[in-house]
Amino acid sequence: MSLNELYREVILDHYRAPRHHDHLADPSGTAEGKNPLCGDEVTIEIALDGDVISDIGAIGVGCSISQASASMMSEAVSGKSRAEVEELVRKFKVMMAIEDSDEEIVNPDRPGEALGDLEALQGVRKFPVRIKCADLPWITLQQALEEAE
Amino acid sequence: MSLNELYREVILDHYRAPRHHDHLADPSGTAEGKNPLCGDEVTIEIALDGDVISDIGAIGVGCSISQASASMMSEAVSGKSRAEVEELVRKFKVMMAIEDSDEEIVNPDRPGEALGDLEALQGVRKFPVRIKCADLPWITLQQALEEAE
Amino acid sequence: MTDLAHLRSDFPILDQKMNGHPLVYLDSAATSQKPAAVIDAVADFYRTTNANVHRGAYTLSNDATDLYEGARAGVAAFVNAAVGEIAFNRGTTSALNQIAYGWGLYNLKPGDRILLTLMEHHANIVPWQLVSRHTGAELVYVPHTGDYALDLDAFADLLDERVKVVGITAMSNVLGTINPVRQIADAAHEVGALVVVDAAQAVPHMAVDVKAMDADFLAFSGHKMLGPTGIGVLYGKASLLEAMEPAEGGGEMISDVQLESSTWASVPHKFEAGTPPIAEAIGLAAAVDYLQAIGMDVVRQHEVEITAYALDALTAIDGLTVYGPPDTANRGGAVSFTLADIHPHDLATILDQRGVAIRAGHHCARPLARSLNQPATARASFYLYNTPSDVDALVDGLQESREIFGVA
Amino acid sequence: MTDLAHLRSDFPILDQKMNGHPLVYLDSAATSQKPAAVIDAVADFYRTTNANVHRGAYTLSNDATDLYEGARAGVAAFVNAAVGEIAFNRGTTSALNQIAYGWGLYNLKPGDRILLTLMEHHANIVPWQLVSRHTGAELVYVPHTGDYALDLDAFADLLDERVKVVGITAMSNVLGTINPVRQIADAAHEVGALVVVDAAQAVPHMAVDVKAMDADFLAFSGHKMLGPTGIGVLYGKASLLEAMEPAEGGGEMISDVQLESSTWASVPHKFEAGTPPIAEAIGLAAAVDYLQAIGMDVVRQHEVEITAYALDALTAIDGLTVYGPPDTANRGGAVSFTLADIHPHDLATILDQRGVAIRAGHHCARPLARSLNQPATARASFYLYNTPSDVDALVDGLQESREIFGVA
Ligand SMILES: Cc1ncc(COP(=O)(O)O)c(C=O)c1O
Ligand SMILES: Cc1ncc(COP(=O)(O)O)c(C=O)c1O
Repeated sequence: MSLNELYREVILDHYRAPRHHDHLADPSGTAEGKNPLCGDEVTIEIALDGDVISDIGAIGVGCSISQASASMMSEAVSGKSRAEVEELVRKFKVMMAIEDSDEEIVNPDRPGEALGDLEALQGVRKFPVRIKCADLPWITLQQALEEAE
Repeated sequence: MSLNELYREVILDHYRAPRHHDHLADPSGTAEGKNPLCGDEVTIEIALDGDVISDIGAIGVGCSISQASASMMSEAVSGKSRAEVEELVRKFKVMMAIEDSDEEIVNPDRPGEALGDLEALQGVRKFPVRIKCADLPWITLQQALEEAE
Repeated sequence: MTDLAHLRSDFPILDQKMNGHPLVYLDSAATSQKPAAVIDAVADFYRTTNANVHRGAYTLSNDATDLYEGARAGVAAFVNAAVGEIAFNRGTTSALNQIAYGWGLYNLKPGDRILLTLMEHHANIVPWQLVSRHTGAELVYVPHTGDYALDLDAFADLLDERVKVVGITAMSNVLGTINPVRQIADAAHEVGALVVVDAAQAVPHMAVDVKAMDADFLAFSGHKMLGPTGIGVLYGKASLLEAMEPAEGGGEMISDVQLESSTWASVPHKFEAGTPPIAEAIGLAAAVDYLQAIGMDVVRQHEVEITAYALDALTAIDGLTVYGPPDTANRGGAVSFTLADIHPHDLATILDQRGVAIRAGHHCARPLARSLNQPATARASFYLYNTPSDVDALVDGLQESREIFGVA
Repeated sequence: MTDLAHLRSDFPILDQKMNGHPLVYLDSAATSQKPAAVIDAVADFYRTTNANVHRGAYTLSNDATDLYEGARAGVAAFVNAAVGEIAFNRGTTSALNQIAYGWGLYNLKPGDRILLTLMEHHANIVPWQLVSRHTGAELVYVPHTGDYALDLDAFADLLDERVKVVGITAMSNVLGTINPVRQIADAAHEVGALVVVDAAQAVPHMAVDVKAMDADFLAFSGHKMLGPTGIGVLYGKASLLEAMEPAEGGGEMISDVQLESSTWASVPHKFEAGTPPIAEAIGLAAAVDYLQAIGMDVVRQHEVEITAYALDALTAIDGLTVYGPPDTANRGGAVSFTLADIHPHDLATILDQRGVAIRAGHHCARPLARSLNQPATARASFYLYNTPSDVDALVDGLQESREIFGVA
């Protein structure tokens, strides 16, 4: 469990300069997520064009992991369809060991292999206390999508 | 700690045939004592002639020790003055190891030596669980005397 | 007879002399003894993993939280509840007060009725009295029959739309009576009443399934089921817990605290204000594991057999009266009795001199004691570590009592 | 420096590696570690003397009752209370709820005010919010000054005849601030208000004398003062306890139970419904003995010194801000801080990798966190087993955090 694995440069970069950190003018769906025990908060706003996420706002306060996860997620889901996002969420949760996977999608040495930049978050998997930080924006995104239905 | 010391014949006799087990017509003082944990109950009624207990009623339900103690007490205090009763109560409590005694009044082998028939209760001293049973009527008597003031 | 005597050595306390005789512990209905596995689970937690739960951002606290939440999962499975339906607290009494204050205070009003049974323990009476003072709801009691069963006809008569809640003990701590909780629940639900089950005696001694019972709320204590003191369990149906207000406020049960008001954490945390009994929950989980390794059916079977043996031996004593159902199919292992005119306290003292521990008194059920016309009874109660020779020691002591008191 | 390092070996948990480093436990404000004397007192009770209290008519129960009541006497003496003024319960939270429901529910009405401080723990806020919902009484808060002391001018302004109760923490679990409770009490009593003291942090760390404080009610927890989880203490002045209604109802707290209503046992038993946390009370008494053998003045002196050492070292770190009084005379050993823009959770994780356990968050005091404009802070808190090298390990970890996060 090395701290370098957790605090990758890309994570710190997203923490310092979060992407899509603005409110949308007219969101199709909004959800607020919060972790009452550590105080992390994330608001996710999405604009849908058909069933594609055409724009997203990811605003919050909290630790580097929750905020970087929100920022990286906002980039990863922009322009994706609901189905693609669902697949991404699933892969993310498998990477974080939040969900088990039946299929052979996971390379045990690189559980985030299929996730592009998001792979940087795979180090969190080794820090059980922090997994819920990384997960918070994703749960919130799912709620925002539900709300937009 | 022999049970024979506890259940002396005189105690069982008082239990089976309690003395002064009747209510008074016109008591000067009345008090009800109860031990909520074991359910023992005693009512003490006294009639005072000047400061002498001219008549007493000791009515109750409960274990042999509480009821025999009430019955024996009723005999011991009849016709006694307040001061004499107070002295008796004190001696009783010393015998039962409820109160310490400064004086050398106590013969360690016979702590109840000075108490006449009441000495039969000294076996209770060895059964800490039961001391409060023996004490109940005496506390109640003190309350009845206070009420009569 | 189902022989569990080999388990006795798991209970360190049993290996002692009491007043010169081997200790014969017959007061498990008041509190049970603890196997080494439970004592060690508590001590090991303090020695290796102690930290506050749900709060820390460090490994030790995370480990403590895992153990604590693992205990919740174990206890939930034991009574067939979902994990979120189980909240830890101080004991049955505390859990029943939580229901009275959290549900009752907000939902009862004048004209409403709280239907209890005359065989309830004070823990399922007094909280309702307190809440009735605040709400104006009225208390009504179901009597029992001559053979110590709940009077189901009287229950049917008393049950109407005014009844908002039915409080019932699954197993009486005095009579031993096992009540038909499912049948009561079905009837209560028909008039829209909730059912609050006091399972303090049932959970330790028989398999309890909250779903099969269809209990709305259910409470039990750790210390009566081989677990530590200071821990109890509140079960509530998820939908009820979610709708219900917490009784106690404080840390860990909130989502947010503003100056004027607060919002609550999700269930079951909403019902666990402040630092919970952490080591105690872990100890209780060890007790559950211990009981499950034996099997609750075996525990019950052993108790049926030893109770039958005791009932036979006791009723053979001249002048002895048992208060409780004679048929072991309908009863647990708490056997209350009187012997001629010897006061129960005197029986207890005489038995104590022989190392036999029984209880004497009203057993925290004065309304029942009054209905029996017995302000005090003696009670022997059994658990898995008791053997037929314990019963023999009891009977011998009762015979001596007869001699001392000269009972013909 | 007052050296208590020789005591470390009394605490089995400290002798372990955490993430490859010796465990440095700096979260005693959340819960303390336990000396072997306490762990053994609990285990020994279960091994030798376990029985229910106040009920049995046999030697074992009598012995258990003596230990339990002896624990009460020990705890009472520790805070200079009379034995009858001490009731055991689950913890500070539970004790404060007992006061809110037992005293507040019966004595507050619309127009009345409950005066709290902005630095209260949720345990001394949320119960009053719940009771204010039932009674219509209003909550008002005293702010703190720029140097983290209670704002006594604001307090004086807010205190008038409408105030019926003042809730105040004797020592803040976030700021460390020690409040002038006696002064507050004198002023409160002048307008006829009662004072409820949250002593969860004070009793473990300094000599507390309820008489000298003139507290009307006072609450503390066993687990923060070397004792077991699952046990807390409610102190109340005898006259108040006697006049007060019990919050919880059940067995052992009654004098008689009739069908409609009940009468209560004498104090303090009136406030101990059901089976109490027996082993926990006995464990707490062992903790009190342990602390008294050291001497609370020595405990406090050691903490003043180690806190001074920590404050010096922490404030020397670039970008680090401490929230709390700088002068150790006015504060305890809870030190909250932030470091540049590194989130406290990240600090906690980095420290955890070095075996250093600190807490991060709102510390169950959100109104305070909001007033500080810091939704989360990091907190290191000390107790008698901490040494200067523990502080050094903390500082090293914070320096590494600065490097990882590239803080200039
Ligand atoms: C100041 C203060 N009050 C109250 C509490 C609550 O104590 P407990 O969680 O033991 O009930 C705490 C500890 O968390 C505290 O620090
Ligand atoms: C049937 C019943 N209900 C409730 C209780 C109260 O349990 P506790 O004292 O653990 O709160 C008891 C035990 O005394 C009991 O036997």
